[in-house]
Amino acid sequence: MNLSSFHPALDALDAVLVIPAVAALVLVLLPGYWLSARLNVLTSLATLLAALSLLVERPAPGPYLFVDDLNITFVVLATFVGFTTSAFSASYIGHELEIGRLTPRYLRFYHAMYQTLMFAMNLGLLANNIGLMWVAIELATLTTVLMVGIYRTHEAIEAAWKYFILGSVGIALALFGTILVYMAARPVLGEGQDAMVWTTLIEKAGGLAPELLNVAFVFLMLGYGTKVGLAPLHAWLPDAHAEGPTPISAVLSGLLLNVALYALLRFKLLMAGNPAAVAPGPLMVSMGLLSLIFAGFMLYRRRDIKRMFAYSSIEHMGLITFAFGMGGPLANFGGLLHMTMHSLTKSAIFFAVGHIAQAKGTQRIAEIRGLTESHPVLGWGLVVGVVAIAGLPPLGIFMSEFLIVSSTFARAPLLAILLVFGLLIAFGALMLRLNEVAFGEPTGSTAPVKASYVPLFAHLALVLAAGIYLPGPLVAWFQAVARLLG
Amino acid sequence: MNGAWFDIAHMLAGGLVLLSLMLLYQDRMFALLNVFALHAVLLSASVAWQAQIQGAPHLYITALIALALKAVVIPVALRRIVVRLGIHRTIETVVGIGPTMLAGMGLVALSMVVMLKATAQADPLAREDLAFALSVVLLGLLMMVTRRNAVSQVIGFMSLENGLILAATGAKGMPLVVEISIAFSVLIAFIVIGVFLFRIRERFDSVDVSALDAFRGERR
Amino acid sequence: MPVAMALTGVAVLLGAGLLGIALQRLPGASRLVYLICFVACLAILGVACAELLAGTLPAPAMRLPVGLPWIGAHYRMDALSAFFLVVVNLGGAGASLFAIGYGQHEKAPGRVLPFYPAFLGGMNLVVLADDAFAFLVAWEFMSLSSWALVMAHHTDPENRRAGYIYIVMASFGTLTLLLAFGLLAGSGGGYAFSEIRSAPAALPGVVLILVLIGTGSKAGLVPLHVWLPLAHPAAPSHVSALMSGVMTKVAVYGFVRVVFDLLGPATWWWSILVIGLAGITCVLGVLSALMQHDLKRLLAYHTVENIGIIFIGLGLALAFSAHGMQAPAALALTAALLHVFNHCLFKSLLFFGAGAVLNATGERDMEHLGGLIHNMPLTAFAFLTGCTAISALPPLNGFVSEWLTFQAILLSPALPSWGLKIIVPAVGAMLALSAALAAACFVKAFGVTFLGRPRTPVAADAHETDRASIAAMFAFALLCLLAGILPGLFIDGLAPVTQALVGARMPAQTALPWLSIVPIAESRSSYNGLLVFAFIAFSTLLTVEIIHRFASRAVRRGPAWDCGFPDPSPATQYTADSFAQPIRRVFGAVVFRASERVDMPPPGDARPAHLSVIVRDLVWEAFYAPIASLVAGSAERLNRLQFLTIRQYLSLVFVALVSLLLVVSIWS
Amino acid sequence: MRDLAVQGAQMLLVLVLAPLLLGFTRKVKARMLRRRGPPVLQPYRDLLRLIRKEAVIADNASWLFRSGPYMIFAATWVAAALVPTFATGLTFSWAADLIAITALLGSARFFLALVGMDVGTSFGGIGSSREMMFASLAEPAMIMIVFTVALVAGSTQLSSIAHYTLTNASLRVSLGLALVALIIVAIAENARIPVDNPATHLELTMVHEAMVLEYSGRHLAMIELAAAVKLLVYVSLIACIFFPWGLAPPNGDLAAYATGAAAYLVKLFVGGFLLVLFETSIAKMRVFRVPDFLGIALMLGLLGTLLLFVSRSF
Repeated sequence: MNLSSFHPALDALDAVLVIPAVAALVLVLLPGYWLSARLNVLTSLATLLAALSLLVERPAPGPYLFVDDLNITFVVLATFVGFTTSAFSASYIGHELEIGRLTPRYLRFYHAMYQTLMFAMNLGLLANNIGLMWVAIELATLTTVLMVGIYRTHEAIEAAWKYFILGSVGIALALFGTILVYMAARPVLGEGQDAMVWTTLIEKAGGLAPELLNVAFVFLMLGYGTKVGLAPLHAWLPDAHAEGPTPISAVLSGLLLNVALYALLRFKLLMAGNPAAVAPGPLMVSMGLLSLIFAGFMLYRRRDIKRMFAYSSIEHMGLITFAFGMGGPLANFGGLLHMTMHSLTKSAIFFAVGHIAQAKGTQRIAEIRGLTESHPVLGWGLVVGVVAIAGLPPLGIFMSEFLIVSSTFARAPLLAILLVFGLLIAFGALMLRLNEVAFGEPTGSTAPVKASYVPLFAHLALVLAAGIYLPGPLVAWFQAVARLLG
Repeated sequence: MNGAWFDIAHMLAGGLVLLSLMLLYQDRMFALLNVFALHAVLLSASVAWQAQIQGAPHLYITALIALALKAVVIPVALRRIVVRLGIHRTIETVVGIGPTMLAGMGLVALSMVVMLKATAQADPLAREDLAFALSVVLLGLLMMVTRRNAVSQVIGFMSLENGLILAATGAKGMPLVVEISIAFSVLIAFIVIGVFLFRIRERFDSVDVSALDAFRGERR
Repeated sequence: MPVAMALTGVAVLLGAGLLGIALQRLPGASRLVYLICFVACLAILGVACAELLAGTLPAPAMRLPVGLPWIGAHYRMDALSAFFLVVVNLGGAGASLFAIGYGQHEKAPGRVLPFYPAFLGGMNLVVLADDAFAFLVAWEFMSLSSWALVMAHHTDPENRRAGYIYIVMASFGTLTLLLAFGLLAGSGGGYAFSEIRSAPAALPGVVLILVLIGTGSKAGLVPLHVWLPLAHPAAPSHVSALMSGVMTKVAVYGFVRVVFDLLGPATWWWSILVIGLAGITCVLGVLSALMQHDLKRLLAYHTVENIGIIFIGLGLALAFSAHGMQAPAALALTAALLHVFNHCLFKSLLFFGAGAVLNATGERDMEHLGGLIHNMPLTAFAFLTGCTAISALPPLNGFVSEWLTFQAILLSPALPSWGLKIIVPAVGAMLALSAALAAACFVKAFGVTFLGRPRTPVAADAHETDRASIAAMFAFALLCLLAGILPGLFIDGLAPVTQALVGARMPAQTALPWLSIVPIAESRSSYNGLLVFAFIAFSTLLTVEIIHRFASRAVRRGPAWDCGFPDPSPATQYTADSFAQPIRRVFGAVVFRASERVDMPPPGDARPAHLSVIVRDLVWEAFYAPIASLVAGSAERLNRLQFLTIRQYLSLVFVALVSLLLVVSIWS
Repeated sequence: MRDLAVQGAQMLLVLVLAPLLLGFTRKVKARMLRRRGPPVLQPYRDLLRLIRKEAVIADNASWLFRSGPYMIFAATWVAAALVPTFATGLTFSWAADLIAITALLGSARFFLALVGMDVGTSFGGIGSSREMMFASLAEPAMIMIVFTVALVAGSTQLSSIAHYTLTNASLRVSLGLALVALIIVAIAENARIPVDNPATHLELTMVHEAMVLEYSGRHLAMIELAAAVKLLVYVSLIACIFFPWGLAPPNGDLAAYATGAAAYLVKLFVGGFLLVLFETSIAKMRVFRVPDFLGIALMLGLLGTLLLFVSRSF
């Protein structure tokens, strides 16, 4: 009789995966929009609670799953945003159903896929085995591909197709990298399981064959970097965000990118653990900077509001990658904080944008004007969100950008100046569009829209709170993670 | 004894690279499909051989999948697609065959350099395997990049993936190989279905959704 | 515990902002909110004044557990911040008092009420902040809230453009300051000002340039001033008063704080940079003001000019302290800070007046005004006082600070470095020139707006503005007079500041007989505003008395003579543009490439002749237009990447992969 | 007490002498033009007559229009009272230095230009705008002159400057430049030929007269008197700065004061004579050549200052 299997925390760990998986199966069978939407929210909540319980009670690492400071951060963030997004999608999808853009059949599929995605992401985050992690991330990609194409318009299918092809190639590269890591580890850890298990890999990181690791990192960087949406591998991201249902855009920006980033970070740790291997920092820094500046310029010419914010996601992912590439306690802390803040803010923005697009009946920026006049709550919500994402105080992103920029400037002035340049370019574009969209004479329908403001303002409130006051435990925890990241 | 095993494995892997190069200079659709079928057969052979010398029976499954799916089902399916969609039988290339071949040579050389340098202390079998696998992967990617035609891009992707399977099986004692190969088969199935579904005649980008609803038995 | 009290005041202000959100629909809301702001500002003002005069500063710092976790937010009140608190809250109280009346007429109070108190709070926090993070948060918060206020009347596309340029420039400035603090704090992240003081900054020269850009872009130094004349007029008038009269001063505070306090010993070439820029700013600001016929924009350009005057003083102080001449440094610094105070007074007053006019006529364009002195005598009187003060005419306060600046310039031949020897007299000439031009400009502003005959019906039936506004204007007018005739008091109030920053102070002024002021020694120079004022008053009264005793009292009203051919049409009056025409011909041809085209119909042709004037903004053309086109161009070029085929995207990946592999193969 | 008396005497003196100087210049000018010219005391008569006449005021004139003349006159008068004419170290001389005196004259001009625009006639506008344009060049020139002098004498106090010139008088390049510049400024400020013609009402040429066009009666008298005092101020400034000989020392005895007054009279008449000589020898300029004329003054002043900055020995 093995008592440890009844250890509550272990149950929690399993629960984080089991709940969504089961829910997915149930949702496939469950007809009726009302019930399934509720169930979707409930299961997301349950998953969130399970994830939170992991904070207090942490199980010992197993061969397949494990929990440490780093991935618990991601898991909690993912489950939380997953929960709020499910709440948002409940009202959003309701509207889509009314206007007949989606049919009940597809909704059943949609909710099932949503939970599958949750499951896949949690699995990817909690996996203690690089192979398993790879499988999970591929699964997540496939599900999102299907959801992006769910509207079955020409553009949607095209976006999904593009996403699918580029994603598959990324996956392939990532797999090759994984295999190389295994090869590098095998001489040290012997054949079989151990050579693919994180906890052992990290312990023996110093002993792995450095040259192999270098090659492996190239493949992993490109493979998972495709998922993160780093330029020049970003091509799938804007269309996928623009054409899919808005809740999915929120999940993509808020979560999936983070999961891929998490994978990158893991392998960065592995590289950093091996003095003989080439330092991963410069590569991440340069790709991050490239994405940041590139996305900043791309923001100017956008006509579709969701696509614009998708580019802004690329920009911020670049910034986060940059921060982690720089390393050091300040930059890492800034990177973590920025990632959290970005997930919250960007999903909040997509909540707002989703309702706005429904209210105005279009996603074209040119046809959306004077929101603060026509739909004050949504309009000001969008304004706050954009102000936050643009990195203005007192909202949280300012703090992280402050840390990243100032700590960088003391170490590599030139990089910091490039960074500031990119930030300024992006800022100009965002504000330009905000000016047109939120202010001026309103155009289009001014009819009030039935919207759920709770998730939107919950996120914004969190971002604001974080910008003003970070609770001590959170700080200590982030600092621990930052130290972990070196 | 060991030497003989090694030579055979080496030969099989090398043959894969050779076939990838051959894939590169095919300019007829059906010829391409045939060569790819051969590619898959060779892969399954090498996988089986690995299973034999590593004494890892589960690899036989992988070999079987490769044989069944890639050597038989998919080429046939693609052939039917080509016929059904009336795709040009000739393959239009971005850069000419000659330059592509040169580039392919260069890639093979590159992967040799990278891998042989990287895996100095790994056992020779793994080294060769990895080097060949990498070149197969790169050649597959090169094919996807230099061919305008959707079907040949699918083929390119599949040969790339063959390279991965080769690497995975070459990595002695690597867990999850079977699962991974299955996952990849699913992926490829998706792609082929997609090509068929979206009536992708020429370029990957030219998706044609008009058939979609008809296919799903719905009317807008 | 003064800091705690001040922070409480700030908290009250922020609370008032929330109240504004909650109550925006209610009719009495604006009155209430502005009243709260008024009281809060007065309270903070009282605290700061008491601390400054009591000389108990610096008060112990306070650390709140907000902001950067492991640092917290430090707040502290030393002499400098106390003085600027006085400026901020004096301006704030005045603006709030004015707004109690003016705010009633606001069309969309929901877009002003929440942000106005936040704006005030932000400025207070900047002045109180004692670590880099708290400082920057407050700084950017100030920009953000003022941006929202600029966007209050967002339906006008001009205002939207103004708001956009403003927020981008503000964020640019913040980022440069961020870089500056990054250098000051070092990689260890010692963001608290106390740590920065203790650790010498790497590359102080770079820090100075960054800070000059960062604070200059907020204060409106040429060529970073372009947003200012757009944004300040766009906001509601009481906000314009705050932005022009107070926010630019907060920027000056930022400069003084970093350069004189945190950065450590100065180098002489810094001062050349500052003085040169400041001189250009003076002249360009006032000349641009002369070219305007929008009353509020004219005032905004004058803010640019006065910022130039202030920075001349600061630059001189830098030069002197760089050469260890502390007494002159104290003089120059005092001149600059006194001008900060004075400018806050009269610029707010003038914007109040402009607001009253806008409120009474709905016009900002002087060409549509005129003759308001008849219907709005009180406003006219207050506005005239402001004009006299800003034109640096005795016995009002503007003159005192400019006089002190001149005295500081007269001490500068003692400076050893040659660059300064050349540049300082030139800048002195620029200062004198801008003073004279300012007088001309305000003759134009007052003459065209308030004097003459009404040019439009709205101007003809304007009405006097409400009591609260009048009260605010007269309070500030009175302060202008007081600061003009009793400058000694204010100078002595500044003594602790200069003592703390340059280690010296001007001789105690209140001790002198007759309350006259003396920069260095009485034999050199002295000025007695009180006496001059008394003198003028006395002789005026005497003259009036005598005249009315002996002269005939008879007065006959008649039509204007106008050399014999009077024209009833008010269109024959001199307009703002025609008034500025001679000066435009003298200076404009060079500075603005100004050109006039006269389209004179041939004899017998009935159509009216037409005169068109083209005035170009060379700064914009030289700096901003290229940047804008560059960004647009590269965005356009990069945008092609949005429309590639999948194969092309794949080839991007492929190229990336191969090149990285090459790197790896070569590297190891 | 005695100081106050001296100060009062000074104020009275300038008031009394100003019209006399005006009359003198007119007389001399007429003589030079082979005319008889009005009697020297004519200005007094004009003033008295104006004072006795009723004032005709335009219908739309404001309170500023009526109170303006008094302010203008007062400001000018105070400025005059602060310039040492026959004695240095007056009681209130330290109440305002040279810069302040310049600024006082500036405020007089400020109000003059304003009242010029009050009635809203085209001529008033012309006068004001041109006057301010001249001023915008004349004032900086004046400040530069002040700089030059102050840097030489080490003080902006007129008494100290005069004392310096008296004690160590020596020919200095910069002082020469300053003198020329000051003369140019004085001519411009007092609306004399070649900048403006005090004797004409020919519309397009007049500047000063255009501003006061609407005035009559006692108001006009005030303005005329102010103009006269202003002329006196500039002459006495030149006298006090560059030719302070004969000035009575601080709290000297009566004899000193007497000699001072006598010397002052002589200086006035010489100054007036030279002014007229200059005026009659050249023609009036077009308005837009005046800036060049004043620009010379500005350049001279700046040059003088620069020389002093670069080396103290000039």
